[in-house]
Amino acid sequence: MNFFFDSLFSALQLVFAADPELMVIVGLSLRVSLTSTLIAGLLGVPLGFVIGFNSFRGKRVVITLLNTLLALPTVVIGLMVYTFISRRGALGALNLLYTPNAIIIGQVILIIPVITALTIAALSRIDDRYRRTALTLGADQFQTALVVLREARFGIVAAAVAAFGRVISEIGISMMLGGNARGFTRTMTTAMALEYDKGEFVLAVGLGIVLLTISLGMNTLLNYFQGRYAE
Amino acid sequence: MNFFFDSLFSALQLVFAADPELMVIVGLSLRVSLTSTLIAGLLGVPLGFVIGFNSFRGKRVVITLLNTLLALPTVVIGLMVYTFISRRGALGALNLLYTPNAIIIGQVILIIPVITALTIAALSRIDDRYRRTALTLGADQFQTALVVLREARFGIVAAAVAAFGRVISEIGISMMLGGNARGFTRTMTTAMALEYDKGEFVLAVGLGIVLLTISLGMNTLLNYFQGRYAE
Amino acid sequence: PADDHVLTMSTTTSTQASGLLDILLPAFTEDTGITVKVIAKGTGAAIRDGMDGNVDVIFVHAKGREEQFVAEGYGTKRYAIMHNDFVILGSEADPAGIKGQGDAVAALKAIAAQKALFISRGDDSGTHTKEQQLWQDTGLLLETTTQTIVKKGKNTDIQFVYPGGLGEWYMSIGQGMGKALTFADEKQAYVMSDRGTYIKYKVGRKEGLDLVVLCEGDARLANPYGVIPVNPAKFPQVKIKQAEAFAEWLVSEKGQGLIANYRLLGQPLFYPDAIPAAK
Amino acid sequence: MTLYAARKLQKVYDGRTVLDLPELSIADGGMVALLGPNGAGKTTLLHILAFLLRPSSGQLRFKDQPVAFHAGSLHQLRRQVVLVEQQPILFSTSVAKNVAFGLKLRGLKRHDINRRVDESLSMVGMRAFAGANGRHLSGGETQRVAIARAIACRPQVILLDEPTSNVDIENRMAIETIMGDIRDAGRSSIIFCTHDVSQAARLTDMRLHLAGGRLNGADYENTFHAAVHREGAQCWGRIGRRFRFPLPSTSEAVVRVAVNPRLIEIAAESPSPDNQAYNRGRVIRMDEEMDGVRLMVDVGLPLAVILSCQAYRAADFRIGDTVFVRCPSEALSLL
Amino acid sequence: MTLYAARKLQKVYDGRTVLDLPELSIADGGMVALLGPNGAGKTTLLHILAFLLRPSSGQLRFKDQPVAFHAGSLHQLRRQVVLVEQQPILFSTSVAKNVAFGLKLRGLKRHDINRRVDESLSMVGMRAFAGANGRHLSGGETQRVAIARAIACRPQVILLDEPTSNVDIENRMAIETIMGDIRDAGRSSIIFCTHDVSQAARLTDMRLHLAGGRLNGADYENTFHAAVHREGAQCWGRIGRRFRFPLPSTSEAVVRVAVNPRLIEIAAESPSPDNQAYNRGRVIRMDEEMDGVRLMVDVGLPLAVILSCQAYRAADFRIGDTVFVRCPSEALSLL
Ligand SMILES: Nc1ncnc2c1ncn2[C@@H]1O[C@H](COP(=O)(O)OP(=O)(O)OP(=O)(O)O)[C@@H](O)[C@H]1O
Ligand SMILES: Nc1ncnc2c1ncn2[C@@H]1O[C@H](COP(=O)(O)OP(=O)(O)OP(=O)(O)O)[C@@H](O)[C@H]1O
Ligand SMILES: [Mg+2]
Ligand SMILES: [Mg+2]
Repeated sequence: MNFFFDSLFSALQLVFAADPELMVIVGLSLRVSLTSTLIAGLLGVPLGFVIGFNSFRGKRVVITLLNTLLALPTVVIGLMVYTFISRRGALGALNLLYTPNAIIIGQVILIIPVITALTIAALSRIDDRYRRTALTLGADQFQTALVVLREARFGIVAAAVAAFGRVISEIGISMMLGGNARGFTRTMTTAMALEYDKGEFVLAVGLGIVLLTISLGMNTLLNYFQGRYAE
Repeated sequence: MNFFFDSLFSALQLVFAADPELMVIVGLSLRVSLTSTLIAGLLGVPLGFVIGFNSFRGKRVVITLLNTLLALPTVVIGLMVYTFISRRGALGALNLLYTPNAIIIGQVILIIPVITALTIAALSRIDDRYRRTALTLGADQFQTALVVLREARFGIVAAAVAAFGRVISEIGISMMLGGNARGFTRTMTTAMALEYDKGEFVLAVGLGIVLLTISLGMNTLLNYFQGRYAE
Repeated sequence: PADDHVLTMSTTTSTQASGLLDILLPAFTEDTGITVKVIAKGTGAAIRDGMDGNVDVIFVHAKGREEQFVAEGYGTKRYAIMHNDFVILGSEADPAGIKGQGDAVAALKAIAAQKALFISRGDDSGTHTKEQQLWQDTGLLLETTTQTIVKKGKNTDIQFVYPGGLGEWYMSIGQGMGKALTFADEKQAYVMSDRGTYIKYKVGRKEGLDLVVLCEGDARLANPYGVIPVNPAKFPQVKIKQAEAFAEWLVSEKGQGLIANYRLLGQPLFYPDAIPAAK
Repeated sequence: MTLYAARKLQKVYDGRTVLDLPELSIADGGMVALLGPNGAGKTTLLHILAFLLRPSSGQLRFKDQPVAFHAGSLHQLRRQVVLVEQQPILFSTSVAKNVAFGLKLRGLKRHDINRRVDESLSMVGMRAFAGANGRHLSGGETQRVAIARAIACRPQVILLDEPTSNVDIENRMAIETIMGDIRDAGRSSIIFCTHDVSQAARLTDMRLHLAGGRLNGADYENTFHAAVHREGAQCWGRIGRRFRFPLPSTSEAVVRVAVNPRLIEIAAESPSPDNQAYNRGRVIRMDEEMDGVRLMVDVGLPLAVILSCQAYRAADFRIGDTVFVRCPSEALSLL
Repeated sequence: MTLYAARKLQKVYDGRTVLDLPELSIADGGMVALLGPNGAGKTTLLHILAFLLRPSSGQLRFKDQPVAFHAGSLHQLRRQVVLVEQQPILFSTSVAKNVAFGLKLRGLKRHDINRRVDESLSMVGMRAFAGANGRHLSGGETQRVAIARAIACRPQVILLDEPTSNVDIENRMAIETIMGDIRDAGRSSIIFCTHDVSQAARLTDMRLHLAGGRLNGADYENTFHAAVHREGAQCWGRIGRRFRFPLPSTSEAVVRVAVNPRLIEIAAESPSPDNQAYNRGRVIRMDEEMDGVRLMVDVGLPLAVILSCQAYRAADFRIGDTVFVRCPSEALSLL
């Protein structure tokens, strides 16, 4: 318990000191995780729609593969991306390794299966009459998808929130592809890992509390907008 | 690409050699992840039901908090559990640290929010008539929950699959609470992290491919049983 | 900072975790205007980063492998920067009775004879490499496991050497120094550590460690650190000028002085090698 | 014994009171029809009577015991009452398993379950579908299976929400017969909603008319919106395009009126051709009622007029006849 | 112009052919009723006509153009046809937004949208609910809003699947009026399903009778399951508890028969009291039909008998009269 309070007070101190380095780290974490979630959402939700909406041979195989990809370890993603974007890799010339963009690439790969699989699950229980009704009222495929999306919003937002939670708390990819370079690619989690490496457990958990607070803030905002939207 | 094929062949060799050490690691990984998923499911699904089924003041706050907990970093969980079960902690006498059970404890904490939040999302679109119909036909609360669970099974299985994917590919907690002790608490992921640290990237990805294969096997089995059950 | 004022360096976690870089780098930036982007990871992965051309310079402690790195043309030259030393730690109870033992090999033999719990990092790091050497020097019967993997289409063996008793009294945990210390502390076991990390964990933090130094001072326990600029002949984009500037600066009076004066709670962590007398 | 007794029962949604019953009492062992326009609160009331919805305020007694809606004891009460929803839903499994559901919960033996499932499905003509998936049935098939599922439980009270709305003619008859048999056997009390007035008249002796959440004596059948206009001192109401009747003075532009079908005057010829209160119409339908005959008169909209048997025999109206109808003020209730 | 022309249209689910139309043709500009027992395939057919369901085989032509069910071009066709489902669903937003949905898609101006939404909601008497949440409406309210949502689009074809099944009496009339107005104005063709034979008779001149997925000339109204038994050489069918009629020889134990209501013989007195082919019944209802009067005769189950105007005038049956009915073999079709 002591340990927890120590961490809590460290977190408060960090926040109240408005430590400029902390601000940079928090900013980067947020920017990277939000971008990854956004990109993965823009890719994964439509993908989920295409798979969920259509019946085709091998649909169950595709879903099984997606479920398998949910177990894609960060080390594998990190290394695969690494081999592509490292100097010797196919995309070496782009100089992506150890930049925030590299983290984003890795994280997008990490959560696309999450968002896609959960989108399919969210769609599975949306009454087919919504789709039919939209179509008969004159909606095209895309507009129909929007209608169904609206009805499935709770599930899809849950998917996005889960994906965001996954990336903002993720360490492996940020470490391997970002490199935890101070001032460049240090994120909340890599900073935590570093403090943990140094044995500064209190500070590590303190940073964790700051991270959870930020996540709480994001979710409260989201809840607020969902509430307004639902009206 | 070369790198990928190297890894693939290494994976094949590892599997065909039936390397006894690898077998132990795979066995441990599966045992730990399945146990965590099972325990978290037994806790998280009912919890999701209680929250999703009832309307009470502060329900949205509870859901927001759950969503926040989706961003609980493994380092924080690892350290919090560590302070409880380490030699100096409250539960030090139980000698849990650096055992598979310690990993399970941490992983359960990691995925309870995932399972709970996704269960709530899965329930949100189950027609309330299922609940009412079960009740009016004479089901008690628990039997009613089972009926709804049956209708929501796709979503809840998706939650469990996502949770399983999360824990079997998770590194932080396994490393911190398990300790990656060779022959005791080394799991697929901690082994991969180690090979990565050593710079043996091929072996790391090779192990990752083995892990994905196992996950594929699990999901195929699941798909098979779901298919039989749906009949 | 403009692109050619940024130098990318991969290093082992120990240099970063010890806090030394937090002293050195700001001073270097002030002197030269060059910012150093630090990528800290395990020794193997750090060297690997250099071999893949992802960084401009590496800063590690695994002398044999560093020399091989230069010999294979990946690096231009090894700059000997500093050293600290390894110590063998254990609980106050010291079941193997090695307290005050000046001979590291003898200490390990005693531990093995007692089958007293020993924590090995087992991660192919500089420390682990050193530990394996010492075990070899004991002349005890060592065991080897071999894994065959495919590299560049060819089978390659990976070997792992350890004294008998793996899992009985010898624990190989495949983690960094700090974690090995925590592990040993938890199990009240013996462990070999670099002095810097030990001091940092023992006195630098509130949680502390219940481990004490039992064996130190053996010449075989020295732990040298080197800096190697990556060879621009292999990777033309390497910022060789800046990398050399960094290496030169580290072996300069200024850099060596900072290293010599870096103390944690009054204890020196590193000893400069280029100018041993630096102040 | 009174089956249900309610006092000051209200259900409020978002500030709107959709059900408001100061007093309600339903006797045991009978068959009661619940009539009323859309949104009258029929479904809401049935849900409360099935203990599935908690009233916003007020008291409900079931068999002389107060119902505690917040307590866990509801389960015992629910075992005695089964509701068939207006749009029933089947569990996504086979039809037979749907019907067996309530029986399994009641601990019946496998053998008895199979027998009752067969029996109930046969009654609604769905035995051939026993193995079909409940989710793929047509609207009427679903409704019939849902009824079978409810009666299989043999509860003390069966609540049916528009049970034949999607059912075909043959099976509508079959279901009415089942309901009649259950009533006659005294096995269960039945309370059902319907918009089919003649069905209600055929089957029941007690009919409750709900409108706007309240019980009223006014007859649901002739409930209309009427446009109000004024000619000199007299207020007139107009329903549809041409049906008009004198109204008590009102300041509203549109009123809701119920016209008691038993108090409407009907004659083969207009007593005085200039009397604007007489509306010309045609007899388009005649129905047998419990104690008389219901004429449906097309006066631009169908107006129900109920005649006693004697009056019907005396007047001798035929389908297609031209008639004149007048709504005297005692036939009108403003809602 | 033919609106729809189908050839060999089939829909098969799990090996069961639920719709099987060798030939179907529906003219433009009219109003067609689709009748038939539960599971006849009415909904299935409407879904195909709305281009929402792909037939398993066969061809459909819409306005003389073949419909390519696999192509993306369906969107253009769907713009011309709107379906109101049997159990309609509203999007979980306000009622007004539900009705505006199709209008927005059609690119109407905000102002026009508001006007049409108001107008359509008023027609079905749901204007007061414009701001209400579509998910919280009662059954009949939902159905009415769904109808408003469809007619607001002013499509060329309106398909209505049992549009008044849950609607109250007043609004059922209103909706029938709307349908009639649309037909009269020639704006849209209407095809609707119903189990209300008199509604179909009132509104339409073309009625399609589906049974078991097939179109048949037989009248849906008198379609029954009959138990077969044999007395000497003669086969008899029995419907319900007591209605009997001679049957052509058959080996089945139960047959499905349709009895043509225009060919049933009805008389005030039994020609010969011993003739078992005459069944005693009571006249319980009379309805005006397009070209005659429909009597509903209770012979243990309600049997529809249609008389021409002259026959009706001549026979002078009254409600409650005892009558004798006989089904001659030409009135029977075995299904
Ligand atoms: N959850 C809810 N929230 C808000 N209003 C509701 C809710 N449920 C029902 N209502 C309103 O309460 C009123 C009564 O609804 P109810 O379903 O009881 O009507 P009903 O008499 O069954 O009508 P119908 O004949 O159309 O089935 C309706 O106007 C409906 O809009
Ligand atoms: N998806 C499906 N899978 C299997 N069978 C189906 C499916 N949809 C409909 N059916 C079957 O096809 C038959 C025709 O269904 P349809 O809904 O067209 O009947 P309907 O004429 O509209 O009946 P109702 O009057 O009850 O609405 C029914 O027996 C139904 O069980
Ligand atoms: Mg209702
Ligand atoms: Mg239908």
